[in-house]
Amino acid sequence: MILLPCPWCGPRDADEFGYAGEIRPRPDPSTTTPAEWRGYLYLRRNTAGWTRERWFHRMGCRRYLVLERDTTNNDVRPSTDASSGSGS
Amino acid sequence: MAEAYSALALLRHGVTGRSWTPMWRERPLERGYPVVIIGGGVHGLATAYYLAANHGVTNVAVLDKGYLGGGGSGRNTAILRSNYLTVEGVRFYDRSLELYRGMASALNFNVMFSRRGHLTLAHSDTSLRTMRWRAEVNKASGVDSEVIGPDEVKRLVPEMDTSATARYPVLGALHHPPGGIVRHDAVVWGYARAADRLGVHLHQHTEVTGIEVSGGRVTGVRTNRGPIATPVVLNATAGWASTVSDMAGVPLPVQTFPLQAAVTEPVKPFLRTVVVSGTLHVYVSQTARGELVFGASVDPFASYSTRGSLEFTEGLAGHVLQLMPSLAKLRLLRQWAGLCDMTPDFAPVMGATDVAGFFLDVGWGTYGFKAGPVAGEAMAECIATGQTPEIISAFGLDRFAQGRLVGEKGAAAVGH
Amino acid sequence: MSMRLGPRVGEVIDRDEPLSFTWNGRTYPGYAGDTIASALAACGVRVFSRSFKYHRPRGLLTASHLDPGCMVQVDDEPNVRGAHRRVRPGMDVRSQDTWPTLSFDVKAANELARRMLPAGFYYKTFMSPGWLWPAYERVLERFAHGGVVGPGKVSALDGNERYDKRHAHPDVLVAGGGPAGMAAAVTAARSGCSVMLVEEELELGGHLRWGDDVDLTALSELRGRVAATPGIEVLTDAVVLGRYDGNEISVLQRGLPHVAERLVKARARTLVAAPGLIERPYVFAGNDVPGVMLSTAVRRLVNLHAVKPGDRAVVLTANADGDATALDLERAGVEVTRVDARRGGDVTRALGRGRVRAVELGDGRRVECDLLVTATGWTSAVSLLTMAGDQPRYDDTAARFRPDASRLPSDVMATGGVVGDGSCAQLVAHGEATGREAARRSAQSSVTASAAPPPLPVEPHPALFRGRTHGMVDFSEDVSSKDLFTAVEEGFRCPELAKRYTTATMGPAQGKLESVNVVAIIAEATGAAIAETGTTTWRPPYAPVSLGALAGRLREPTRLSPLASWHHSHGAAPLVAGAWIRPDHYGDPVAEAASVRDGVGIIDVTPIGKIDLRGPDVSRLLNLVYVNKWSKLEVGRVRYGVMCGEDGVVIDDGVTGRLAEDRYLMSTTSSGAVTVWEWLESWLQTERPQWRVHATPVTTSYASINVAGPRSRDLLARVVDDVDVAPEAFPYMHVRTGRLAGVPGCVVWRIGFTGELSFELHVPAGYGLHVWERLLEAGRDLGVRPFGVEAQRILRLEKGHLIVGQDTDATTKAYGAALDGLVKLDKDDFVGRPELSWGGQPGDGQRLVGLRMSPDSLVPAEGSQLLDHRGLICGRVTSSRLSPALGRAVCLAQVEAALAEPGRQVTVRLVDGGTARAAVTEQLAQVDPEGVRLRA
Amino acid sequence: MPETTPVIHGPVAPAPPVGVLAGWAVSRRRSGAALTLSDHSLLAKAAVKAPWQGALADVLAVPFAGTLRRTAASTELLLTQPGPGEWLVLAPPGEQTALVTWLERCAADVDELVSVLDVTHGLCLVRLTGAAAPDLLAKECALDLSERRCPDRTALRTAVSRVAADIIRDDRDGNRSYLLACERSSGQYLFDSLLDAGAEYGVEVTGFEPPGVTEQTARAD
Ligand SMILES: Cc1cc2nc3c(=O)[nH]c(=O)nc-3n(C[C@H](O)[C@H](O)[C@H](O)COP(=O)(O)OP(=O)(O)OC[C@H]3O[C@@H](n4cnc5c(N)ncnc54)[C@H](O)[C@@H]3O)c2cc1C
Ligand SMILES: NC(=O)c1ccc[n+]([C@@H]2O[C@H](COP(=O)([O-])OP(=O)(O)OC[C@H]3O[C@@H](n4cnc5c(N)ncnc54)[C@H](O)[C@@H]3O)[C@@H](O)[C@H]2O)c1
Ligand SMILES: Cc1cc2nc3c(=O)[nH]c(=O)nc-3n(C[C@H](O)[C@H](O)[C@H](O)COP(=O)(O)O)c2cc1C
Ligand SMILES: [Zn+2]
Repeated sequence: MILLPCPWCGPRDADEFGYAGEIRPRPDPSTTTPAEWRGYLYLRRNTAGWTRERWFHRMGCRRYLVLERDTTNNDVRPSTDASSGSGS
Repeated sequence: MAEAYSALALLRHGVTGRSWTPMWRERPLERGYPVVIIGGGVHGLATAYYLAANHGVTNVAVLDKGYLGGGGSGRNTAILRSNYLTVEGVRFYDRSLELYRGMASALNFNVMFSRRGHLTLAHSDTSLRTMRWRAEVNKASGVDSEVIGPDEVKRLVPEMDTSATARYPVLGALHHPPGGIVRHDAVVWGYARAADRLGVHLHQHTEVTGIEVSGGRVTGVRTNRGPIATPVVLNATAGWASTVSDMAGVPLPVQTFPLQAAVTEPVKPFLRTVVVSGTLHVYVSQTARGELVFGASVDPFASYSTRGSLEFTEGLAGHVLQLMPSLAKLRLLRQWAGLCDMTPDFAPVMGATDVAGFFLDVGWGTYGFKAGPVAGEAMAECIATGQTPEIISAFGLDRFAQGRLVGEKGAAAVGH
Repeated sequence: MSMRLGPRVGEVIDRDEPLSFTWNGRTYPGYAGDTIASALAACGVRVFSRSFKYHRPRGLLTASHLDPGCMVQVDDEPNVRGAHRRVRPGMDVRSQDTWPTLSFDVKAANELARRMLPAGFYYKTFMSPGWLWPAYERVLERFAHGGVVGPGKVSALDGNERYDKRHAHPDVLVAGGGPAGMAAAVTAARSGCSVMLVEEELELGGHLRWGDDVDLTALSELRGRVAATPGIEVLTDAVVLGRYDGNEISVLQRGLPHVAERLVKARARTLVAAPGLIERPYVFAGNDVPGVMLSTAVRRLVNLHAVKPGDRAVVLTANADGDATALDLERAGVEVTRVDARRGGDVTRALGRGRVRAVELGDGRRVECDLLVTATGWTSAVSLLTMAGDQPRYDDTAARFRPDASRLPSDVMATGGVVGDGSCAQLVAHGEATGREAARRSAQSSVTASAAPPPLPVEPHPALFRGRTHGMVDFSEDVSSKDLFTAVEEGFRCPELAKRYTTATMGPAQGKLESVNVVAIIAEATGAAIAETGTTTWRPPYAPVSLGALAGRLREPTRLSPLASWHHSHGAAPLVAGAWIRPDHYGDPVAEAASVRDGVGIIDVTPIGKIDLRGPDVSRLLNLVYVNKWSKLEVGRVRYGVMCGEDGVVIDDGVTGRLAEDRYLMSTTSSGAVTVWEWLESWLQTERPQWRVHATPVTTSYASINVAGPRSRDLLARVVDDVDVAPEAFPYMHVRTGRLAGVPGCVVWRIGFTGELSFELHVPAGYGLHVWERLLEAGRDLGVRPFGVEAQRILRLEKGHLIVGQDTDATTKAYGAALDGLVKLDKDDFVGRPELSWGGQPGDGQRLVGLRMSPDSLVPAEGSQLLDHRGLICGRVTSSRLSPALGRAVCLAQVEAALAEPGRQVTVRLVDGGTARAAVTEQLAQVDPEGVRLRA
Repeated sequence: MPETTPVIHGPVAPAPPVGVLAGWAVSRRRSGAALTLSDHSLLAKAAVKAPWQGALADVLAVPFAGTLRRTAASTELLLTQPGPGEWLVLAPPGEQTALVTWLERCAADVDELVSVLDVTHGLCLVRLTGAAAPDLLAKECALDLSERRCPDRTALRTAVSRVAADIIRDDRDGNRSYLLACERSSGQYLFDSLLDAGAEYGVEVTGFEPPGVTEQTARAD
């Protein structure tokens, strides 16, 4: 089980978290076009390498976190809280 | 010319001690090919074979960065079935099963297709309802598939705990008699040998590092062994599909997830059916060698790592023992992982793209081995004729931009 | 014929504790401390199994855990390593996969056809006629090589057959309790680390245990240091199974008092691998005849178990261990012929079948003997290191692959024989240096590698893999060097392909014994160097591990309502709904439904998700996540809402009530409770962090009871303390808070999922049972009865209320669920809006409709398909029941939009293949479509 | 008004003999075992949410991941902050009104969004006491609960027996002791799971022993 560095709780087993996927900017829904919106919904960069993604620490601080992870070997870098951009 | 295989040939070789000719040859990498297929898995090889066999396009190169079948094709649990949820799905996979049934003689290679029946267990009324839905779609499409009760499950799998007090009681199952397993490596080798005999070039340890596109058309690929000029490139790289598509500038609705599997030490045959439980995230079959082959659902987060995890084996064992408590002393021998190119609707992405000459046969997720033959047949036709065959018309990339996803999502959980 | 020797200095058997057990039905003696194999060998048994393909008789090869020749069935346990497992009194040991007996095995006839059965022969035959293949398949299956499991053979998990797990967090975990490992553990512990020292064998000591007096002195000194050092947890008869990401290390611990086996899941700050060397077999003709053994096997048998492995031995030696073995044998009274490989000596063939009778030497001599010992080299036990990313490199001097520690992550180190050679003192010193460095790394918050201990010397060793003849390479898979040559010839030049074609290294030993030989022979066949040929991939587990141990104690989280025990004692049929166990019915769901239509019933709906929402921005949140409008919801009112995903697909529904200015209670579907809450949090934390809202899941703070039926108000009136339930005071779709049956803090919603007048009571959970019983008591004269999920399903279907996930699927958008009226596109933003604004065109996708069957009493199975006039599938029945209220079938169905108009006819394809007609109904509701009853 | 005061049932079926304490059906079993497990669900419990490091946080004065004992509203309270800006406050049985009132008063004094929820019924709370408690928990929980990483007065949230739970290290008389809180519906499962895991250490169930709360007359259930 990989360990994820929660900015609040410290390193925790990944199964305490929910994976919310790579971070994608949400187009402005009032001006978006079908093509752009569906790109947002379905297309993924799916990078083999370092990615920025969101995780939810379900069994811990209950915060959404922003994490950088190398998808080729699951190495991780320190994370931040999704809303404040900082942790403890 | 390679010789044909038969019992007689075995006998002849045995008596004379004469050696066998290679199943495929190592050939020089040419500067250009009319068709370059990236990915030497079942999809790439089948496409090459059908291009040559059905359309006379023989001057084809199949490039693989590793060894043949080293991707998902060499590490999948080899479960074949056609009891899908949508009409498109059923028709498509049923054609594939048909090709599998005739494969040994078509390829003159025994792929050991074992028709042993496929059971998808229902542990809740909800899944029972989905089973019924699937059974009815299957039957309406002429595919043998029926919902059976716990007693019948017990008859097919005596080890199964079908008691009503189980934490996840077996309320019934979708039984699909034509389903089964195949020797996955044999399928890869069979296609490779047959394609090689028709003139296809198989280049192992040849990694594509770039795709040349000019004026909206593919003009060539770059590899670690030098450039190749080509007007047609097929991306058949499954788990790596996004990395290759990126080279052509075609973004995909794909996320790569590891899928793990494991085998036990061999024991005497006792399990004659393929058993799948979506609720418990496990599927199991026993091979002719006696080992049990297990799979589960994909890892909970996207990754290109195939190292595998401990929790996978823990979860797997717990779930298997809930189904068959008598297996506690059986030992797990090896675990491994492969990469799955998951799409939002659990259906593949096949056909042409906006980049002329760049074709896709990706999005095979956890279920693409069984589709190898039909996908190869259809992609060969698509490439050779420039027309999208009817059987794959539902699977085009443009469905995402149009918001017309395939309904297979409904029965997603653990399919195989 | 006893082969038991007199007492040895280092022996592990207890001669004061004799015992007996059975082998293939016959009783044999042994001593405590014997393995199954040593006890049998002491009685002169030489054949323990038959080989996989050719059923050749097999004897001991390594006399250790890895021995491929000694896999046996013990009681109900298959594939037991007989050369590792301690024999116990009364054990029932049997040989596996032999028929009729071990000594006369019919399948040995395969050997005759051996030339026709080369590697992968099955790919080349049995192809025609195709219909015969299933019969061939049955024949092939008979060759499955292993023990037996199945009903009646393997017992269920009970008593001391239970399995267990625990977590551990050692600073340093040392894998391997040989001299290097012991030294590393002691030094790390002395540096202040918590250490876990894991040894696969039954005692610490590694190779020292079967060594000479000098070794034994070193052994007892090291064991003494381990025992005297605090902070070391020693696990013997425990094997490190794998190293995973995050330095998670799995260890299987055996021989414990409380459990059969225990899986230890250790998160080590630093892993020190000290697994030593494994002696490799030599490939030549007849190398699998019983009586051909490795030198370590002989030394184990002689020095640990006091067993004489033969009377006349030939020892092929290429190293000091071989020389020492010859001396050990001589001391045990065995006549020894030495063949020194360092001086060109070689063995070309072992002759004999059930046992060695003679050996042909390289110089043409033939020596009569009953034991052939080979000491031709080592394999580094690199598998744990490769799991950590190492890629071992072939070392020409040492003639073995050695770890390339440069690729190791900083939290993994290696010491001892696995990295190099040297005297015992040098290995111990290396272990100490490694232990010290491991301690240093463990103390850092982020581990960095610094000075690695100075390398161990590498002693030259002749490159002996295959001799002049072909022989067995993979003993458990019956793969010979000839097979590998054939594979290469046929194009399988890459080791990964040759492995899969021949199955070499795919058996129970997983190549720990034979992978170097496999690589060397492939290299020989392809003409490449060993170094560039490379090995196949190592994978966990290091040693096969029981499913029981991996599973541990079988427990699945289960959620219970406060009323669960009441349901149980009142005959409720359990319905497994995810983690919840709910009452499906109490015997008669139809009567239960009828009581709701005619009088009053109560149902436990505790699993309904409940989320407490507070703050000034709640209504903005509701406007965002629901498709309908929420800004104008007044205090005291509830509203039904539907949530969609960003793709417009319906994900959940429920009612939300406004309890106070800034306080709301949201309800969700039972299965959606957790996902909806996380969904709200994701909007609040990532997209709208400026909004001031607190969302707290409170699902099981309350027992939730729905009181439904025309008499529900009468009943409720009898239990409320301070809530006015009169129709004017408490209208439909309103919420009140107050005291019920003496219980403060209750929330009451007037809603109507069942289509009847009904109230949903949310009662502080600890009072749930009290309120439930009060309702039953107070309503006795009203005929109140509890109803279960099935009755509720009937009722809601009569009323045409959809269930998300049943009447919708993962592609159903809001309008496909007949919720067009609810979707308010004039809101500027809500989740799903873009898709819903583009995709709602008539004729697009499927729609939820009601169906009227003809004949109208025909109840099609849920999941039945609908066909259009061309006979093509155009939809499906999503819900269907016989309505007790109407006496006919009531159905909901998803049907293509073009057909979703009242009165349109479709064909229903029935489960038995027959068909029936059905018509799309005017509305979804079949009972009280005007909604008079729930507004009563 | 009803004639009898209703009995409150906790999430864990009480081991016999059963009595009533502060309105709750409780086990009156007393065990002297070295490792004991007892249901503490009857304690008054409040969940508080407020900005992390905000004004209320200053008032409550318990650090994130820590605990604090203090007296307020004339009862002894155990304050914990197992999540950032999420407090769990415990008070003796029957004191939930006083507890919530006090917290709401604190909230009224600060200018920020605060929610105070009475979760007395919503959570299951058990206490595990004895030197072997960390060994037992090591079977059910992946976190390092050693003295070094989880000293007395630590509060954290993690998975125990695969259920999300707060672990509050709250030693008693120098004896290792942990309070474990999970949502109520999983309480029985968690309790059984701990008992099962602890069998090899001889864990026994013992009833709740209150400091300073008047007992009502026992009523068998
Ligand atoms: C554990 C597991 C179990 C499964 N079980 C089943 C099952 O039971 N039934 C079923 O139907 N399906 C199953 N699947 C899915 C199935 O294995 C795959 O969908 C299928 O094998 C895909 O085949 P492919 O030929 O498209 O791709 P692959 O076999 O993955 O081949 C892709 C090839 O592309 C090569 N490649 C990648 N990038 C490059 C590059 N840049 N240059 C050159 N070559 C490149 C790779 O080396 C690889 O060999 C399973 C998958 C896994 C991992
Ligand atoms: N292999 C040989 O016979 C050989 C050859 C040359 C020298 N030596 C001598 O052997 C010693 C080498 O010392 P060493 O400590 O490196 O090796 P060692 O072989 O003495 O000890 C290694 C120990 O690790 C254990 N082990 C291996 N894998 C394990 C796993 N996954 N989990 C748990 N335990 C595992 C083994 O059972 C063994 O007891 C020196 O004294 C040296 O002189 C031995
Ligand atoms: C259907 C199937 C059966 C397998 N059976 C065995 C087996 O009996 N023994 C074994 O060692 N490996 C077995 N494997 C696993 C392979 O050895 C290997 O792990 C897998 O192909 C992945 O390759 P890798 O481990 O080299 O990455 C099997 C794989 C599959 C797909
Ligand atoms: Zn956290």
